[in-house]
Amino acid sequence: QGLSGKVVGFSQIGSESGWRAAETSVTKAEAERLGIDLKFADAQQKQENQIKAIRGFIAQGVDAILVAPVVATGWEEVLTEAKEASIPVVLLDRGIEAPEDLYLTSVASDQVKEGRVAGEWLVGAVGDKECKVVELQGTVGSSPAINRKQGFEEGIAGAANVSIIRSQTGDFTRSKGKEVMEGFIKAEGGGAGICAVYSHNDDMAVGAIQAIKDAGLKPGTDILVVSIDAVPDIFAAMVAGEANATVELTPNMAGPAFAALDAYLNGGTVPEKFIITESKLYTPADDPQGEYDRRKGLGY
Amino acid sequence: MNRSLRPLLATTIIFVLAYALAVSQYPGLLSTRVLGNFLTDNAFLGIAAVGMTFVILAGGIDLSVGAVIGFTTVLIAVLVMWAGLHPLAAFAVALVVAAAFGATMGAAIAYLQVPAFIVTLAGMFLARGAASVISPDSIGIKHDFYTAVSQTYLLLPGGGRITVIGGLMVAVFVLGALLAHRTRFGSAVYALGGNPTSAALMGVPVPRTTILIYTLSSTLAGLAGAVFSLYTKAGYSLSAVGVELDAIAAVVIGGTLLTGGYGFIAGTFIGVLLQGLVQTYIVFDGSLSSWWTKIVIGGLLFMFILLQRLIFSASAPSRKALWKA
Amino acid sequence: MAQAQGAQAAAPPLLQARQIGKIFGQHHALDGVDFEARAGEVHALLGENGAGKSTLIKILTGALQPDAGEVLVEGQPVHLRDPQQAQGLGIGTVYQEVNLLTNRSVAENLFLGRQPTRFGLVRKGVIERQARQILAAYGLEIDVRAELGSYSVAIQQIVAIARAVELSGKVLVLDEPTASLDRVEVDKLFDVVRALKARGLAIVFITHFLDQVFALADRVTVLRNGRLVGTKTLAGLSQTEVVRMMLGKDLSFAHAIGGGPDAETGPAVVTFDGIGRAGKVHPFTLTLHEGEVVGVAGLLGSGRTEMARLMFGVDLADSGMVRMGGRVFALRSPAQAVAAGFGFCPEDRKLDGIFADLSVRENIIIALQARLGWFRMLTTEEQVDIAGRFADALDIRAAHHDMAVKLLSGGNQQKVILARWLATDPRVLILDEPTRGIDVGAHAEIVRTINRLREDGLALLVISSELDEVVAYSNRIVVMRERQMVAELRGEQIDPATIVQAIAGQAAPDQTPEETP
Amino acid sequence: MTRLSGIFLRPQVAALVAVLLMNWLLFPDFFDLTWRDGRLFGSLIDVLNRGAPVAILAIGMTAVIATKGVDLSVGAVMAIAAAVAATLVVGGQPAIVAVTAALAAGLLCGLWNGVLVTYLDMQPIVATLVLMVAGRGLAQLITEGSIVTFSDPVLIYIGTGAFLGLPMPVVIALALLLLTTLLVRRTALGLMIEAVGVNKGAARLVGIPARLLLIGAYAFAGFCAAIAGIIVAGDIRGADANNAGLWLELDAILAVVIGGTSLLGGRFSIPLSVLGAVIIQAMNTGILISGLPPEFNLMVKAGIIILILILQSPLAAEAFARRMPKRKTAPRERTMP
Ligand SMILES: Nc1ncnc2c1ncn2[C@@H]1O[C@H](COP(=O)(O)OP(=O)(O)OP(=O)(O)O)[C@@H](O)[C@H]1O
Ligand SMILES: Nc1ncnc2c1ncn2[C@@H]1O[C@H](COP(=O)(O)OP(=O)(O)OP(=O)(O)O)[C@@H](O)[C@H]1O
Ligand SMILES: [Mg+2]
Ligand SMILES: [Mg+2]
Repeated sequence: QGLSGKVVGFSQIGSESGWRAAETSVTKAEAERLGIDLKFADAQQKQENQIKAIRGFIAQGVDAILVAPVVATGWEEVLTEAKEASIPVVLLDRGIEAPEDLYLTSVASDQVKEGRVAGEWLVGAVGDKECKVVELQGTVGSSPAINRKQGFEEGIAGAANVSIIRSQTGDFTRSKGKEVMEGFIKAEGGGAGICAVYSHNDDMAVGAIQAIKDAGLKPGTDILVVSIDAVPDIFAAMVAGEANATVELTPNMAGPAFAALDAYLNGGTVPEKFIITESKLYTPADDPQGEYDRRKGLGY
Repeated sequence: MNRSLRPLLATTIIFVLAYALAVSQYPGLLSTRVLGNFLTDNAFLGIAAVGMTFVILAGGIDLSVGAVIGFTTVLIAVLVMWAGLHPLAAFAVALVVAAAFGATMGAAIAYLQVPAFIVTLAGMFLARGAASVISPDSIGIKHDFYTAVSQTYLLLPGGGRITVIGGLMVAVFVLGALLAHRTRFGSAVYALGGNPTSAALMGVPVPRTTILIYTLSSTLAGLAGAVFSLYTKAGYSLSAVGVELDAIAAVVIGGTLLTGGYGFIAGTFIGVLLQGLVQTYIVFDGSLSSWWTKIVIGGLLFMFILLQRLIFSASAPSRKALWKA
Repeated sequence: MAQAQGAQAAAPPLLQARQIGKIFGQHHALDGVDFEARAGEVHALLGENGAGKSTLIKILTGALQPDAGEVLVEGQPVHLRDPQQAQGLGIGTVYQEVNLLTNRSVAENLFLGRQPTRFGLVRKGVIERQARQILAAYGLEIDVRAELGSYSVAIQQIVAIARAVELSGKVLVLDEPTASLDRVEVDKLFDVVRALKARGLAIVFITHFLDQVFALADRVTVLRNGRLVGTKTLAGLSQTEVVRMMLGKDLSFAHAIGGGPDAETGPAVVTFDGIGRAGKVHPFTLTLHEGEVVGVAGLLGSGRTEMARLMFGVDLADSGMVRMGGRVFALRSPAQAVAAGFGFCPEDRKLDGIFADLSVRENIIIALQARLGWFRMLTTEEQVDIAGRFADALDIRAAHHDMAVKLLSGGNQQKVILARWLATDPRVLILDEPTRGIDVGAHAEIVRTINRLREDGLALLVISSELDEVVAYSNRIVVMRERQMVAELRGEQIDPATIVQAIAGQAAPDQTPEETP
Repeated sequence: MTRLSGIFLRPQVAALVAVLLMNWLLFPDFFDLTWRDGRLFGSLIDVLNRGAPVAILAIGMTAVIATKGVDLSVGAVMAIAAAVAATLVVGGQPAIVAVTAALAAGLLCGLWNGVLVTYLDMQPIVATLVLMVAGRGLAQLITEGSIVTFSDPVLIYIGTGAFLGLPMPVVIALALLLLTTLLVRRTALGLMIEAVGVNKGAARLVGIPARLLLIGAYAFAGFCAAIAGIIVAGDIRGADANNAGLWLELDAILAVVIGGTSLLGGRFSIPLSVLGAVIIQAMNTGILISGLPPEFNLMVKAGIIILILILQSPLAAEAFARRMPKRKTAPRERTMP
């Protein structure tokens, strides 16, 4: 009878971005479809709130727990408690540093790979032309920022003609992305020296595209734009020819998670430890208008 | 009854009422497990809030505590994992660093006469920045001492646990209450919050007390950082963001006047518990969207303060006229 | 007193100032001042408002650092960094304006900084017991655990004195300690001071009440404009001579406050009809006439201030109406009162009166500006003109009118508040203790001003604890007792003796107050 | 005359000059201005443009701080205003309706704060903390957590357009600065606000409508926040309820303090607060173009703030006065901030 009637607690990080909101709404929709009683707790970006939430779920005796961990460390103790209470835990969208037996499975993307895919696309796109890249980092210290930076650097490591000349944080937001890009363009002689911008998420890329336009340049042509997440607005930009590539981070982490839980709770099947979602590359060749329409309703 | 005790009473009544209401809705909230979690989960907040209470009692404010907590966790993680120090030694180093940091801020406030709000805001940037310079990435701490601490607890009937850090928080509150209410330093703190000019004329060493207050606050924030690192077994530059606001809210809900001079350490304790209750209640409810969570937290904060004011003014002081000629 | 002096001539003074200079901005607040206080003497420090008395005291007790000169304790030069150090040397001080902590208990105020401890913990029981004992000596039986702020200014003043006395092993410094005290308390204070003197302490005493000086002091030192005029033994000195030292001239009308005026008063301006507030003031009815001064007498805490606050709409009356020029209305706010042509000098200058950080000029024009409304702003020229006019009229001593009012001496601040209301050209002026802390010259000046205002046709209500003064200008006197208007005296009845009787409630005055429901 | 020349001796001006020079050292083209497509371009213009929202917030914040209050909610109010404007235009309303509604929302938020502070007698920090927490939730409620993107030309013009060669945000900030400065200095409003800030009780006693002014100050701060919110939304062509104005209240308070207005209320200067906002933005831009790794951003910012504060502290003022003995400043009484 599937997961119908089961109580599942979901500790979400917060609602800091459109992507996060989409993940939340997809998870809620999935739960509703499966007849799950989903207990949702927003941690307002704080790990301590997530730990409190998990403890709260344990105290309520839920059947399973989903956690989108805000940071990789610090979960051992509370997950041990969950384990002692025989509540399976599934991690969403990032991994953690903890013994693997503390959670059932982790449904996540490979953030380093996302960066690498972006980097490799850029290397391919510029061929052997000299290409100076500016990078818009995510929030300093956040794991996607660290991993996507690392991945991208790996991706361009082989190409001596591609190099990062400037890197600043845009805090994953549109307005900071725009502001930082503005600064980059000024600092690099009006943008003439910049061949591409790599942004750790689409929101900052959308901001950067506006900055490029304001400076009288053509995003997508004068300056290539590559970013990660695949939110609707970046596809809108692709339709307009202003963005060149994005790597998908699917908001549907809950689908595989619920499937794994179903198999485990109803059949005792222990799922794979790491369910890696696909890091699919989208370019203007991939029907951006269709992708835009498909995603628009997901709560981004 | 002493008139200054009234806000404390008001807060206590509100907490009891709120808890009873919450339990009537979710009986699961009434368990030693939940109560034990209140202590453990809010230990770092409570410890930092004790320091904040002193600062606010003296009419100041300390916006740097969250950042100092974050910095301390990173420092401890680095000392333990990279330098191979024993955690206790690392704690000692961290406390000394935090104390020096607080003393510097206090000195700037006392001698440069820059408002505390701004000095500690700069302190917040500095501590947060220093943490991310040391290591932007989170560092897991693996050490026998950490494991041992997390496995030490007092089991309550019903499965609840009084953990080391939960106990530590209670101890800090008790010591803090003694310090505030029963020592000369405590009197000086209240004096500063009441009227700094009078305090100075009455012989309170204002600069020294100011420095000590911020030293105490930062040291306790450092201790809260140590507790946080025990709690999460990690050091992370972005941990405990915004804790200063939670601490201020706890202090104010606890009946301490932000303008200084009035309040109790015990009130802050209840303020912390009340905030923990709100969090737990929201988790038990489990139906609030991200935005409603924020609205409800804000709304409850408003309600608590409003209720407290109402109870407080309902028993408003009648001026005593006992002058016998 | 003579015998005390002979004995000490040899020993160095307990507290001494040599060639003290203090400059604020360009203003020489003190210039080459010598001062000494010997064991077993009460040394009065006199001078006009702004003469530099408080500044000298602050320097002597470490609250301010001198720009020149030195302070000596028992003949040894000391550098006093802060009041704490002075306290440690046995110098106890009551500064002008009560400087205690209203948020702490009476007991704690008495013992702050020197609480007895055990294992580092303050012994509250001991403190409270001792506090009760200490205050009993002043005839004060109050709950010492209650907040100091819950008591009247008078009680706070006594606590401040008691604290200073406890702290003073050698020297007790009192800067206008009697400003808000009644005769009874003043007598008690004097008993205490005499006892201390007998124990060989040196007492420095500042006041503007010359009779108190003559009752208590052995020597006087007079300052004028920051300079030393001289130090003299009081014995053989006359009041006129002291006043001449202070002012540099004779007081022309020689403190000549005779009986009250008996001029006919004009038509009624305003009637407070059955105004009252439960728990504060019993309903009372009072009519003020043009060209009339109504004095209000009563003991401390008899409800005079609260009556005035009701009359100005500061506190809301829960009964009664105001009748004015055919209109009947309830006062809802001071703004309304100001619009109706009232003015009000509050009793607590520091708390309710002064805008400490604003300039003297702004402090003077602010009430007028409020009355004109925000849109019609007084130009700078107008402001300068108005401030100048009223500052001159009241002889406000300020280096310039753009300086922050908090930098003025206490008496001058009081005058600024008075000037503020005169500038609004009010019809009804309510003055609550307008002469508190004001020097003799200015005192006479204010009494004259009150008389002149009356002649100009204003209706005035003046609350004052100084009976001589009330008698000097009142056409009528109402007496308050226990928050109730108990008597109304006029004509022949206006003399101190009758008033004292009415206050004490002994002989029932033949004239009852206007009926109160 | 003396006032005018006095302005140039202010530590704020010195600080701004120092920060700008530093930027110039980091980036020699910093002062270059070019004219293109009917508007000015250059880093200096960027500084003004990016600084405009905080400057506008600072204008409102100055009024609140002058009354001895503080408003922590302005960042959240920005998000609310942005959300209201964006959802309305996306819903098909004309821009004028959207802008009016957004401004009204800001005003309403400010009124709410004002009522809490005056009638419920709550302390400003907590009273506005309520809206700081709940307000962002409200904004997200309006947008349902997503970034509401729009293409309304009027809103976009407000955020990115140019008028007389200057970016619209700069024009709006300047206009607001001019209007409010005139309003408070050409009427008695300024003096009354200062009186309320210095001594609320006494202000009431002299007949100043203290409560009205207090509520007015908070309402004005809310209004300013709404303007800033609309600008920010117009700038990125979307309302980002999650991030619009996040932590900007701290920048605004900082700007006011750098501008020399005391957090204890009383004397205030709106132009200097705006100058403070420009200093902060110049500093941010400097960090951006410095090429330093972003890990150092906060430390650099802290360092510069500390430097400015030391420059402005009474201690430095005394030292300065001793150097220029013409007009000595009186030593302040020691008070705890
Ligand atoms: N901090 C200060 N800055 C500038 N001027 C000051 C300051 N303190 C005092 N003054 C000035 O010094 C002079 C002496 O003031 P002081 O308070 O000593 O007078 P006083 O003799 O005590 O007067 P009163 O009888 O009114 O109390 C006054 O003119 C006053 O304005
Ligand atoms: N500042 C104060 N703090 C506490 N109680 C006060 C204060 N002022 C007045 N009271 C109390 O209110 C009552 C009426 O006092 P009120 O001040 O009206 O009397 P008053 O006759 O004006 O005396 P005073 O000369 O002291 O002002 C008294 O019981 C008094 O104790
Ligand atoms: Mg004096
Ligand atoms: Mg009185």
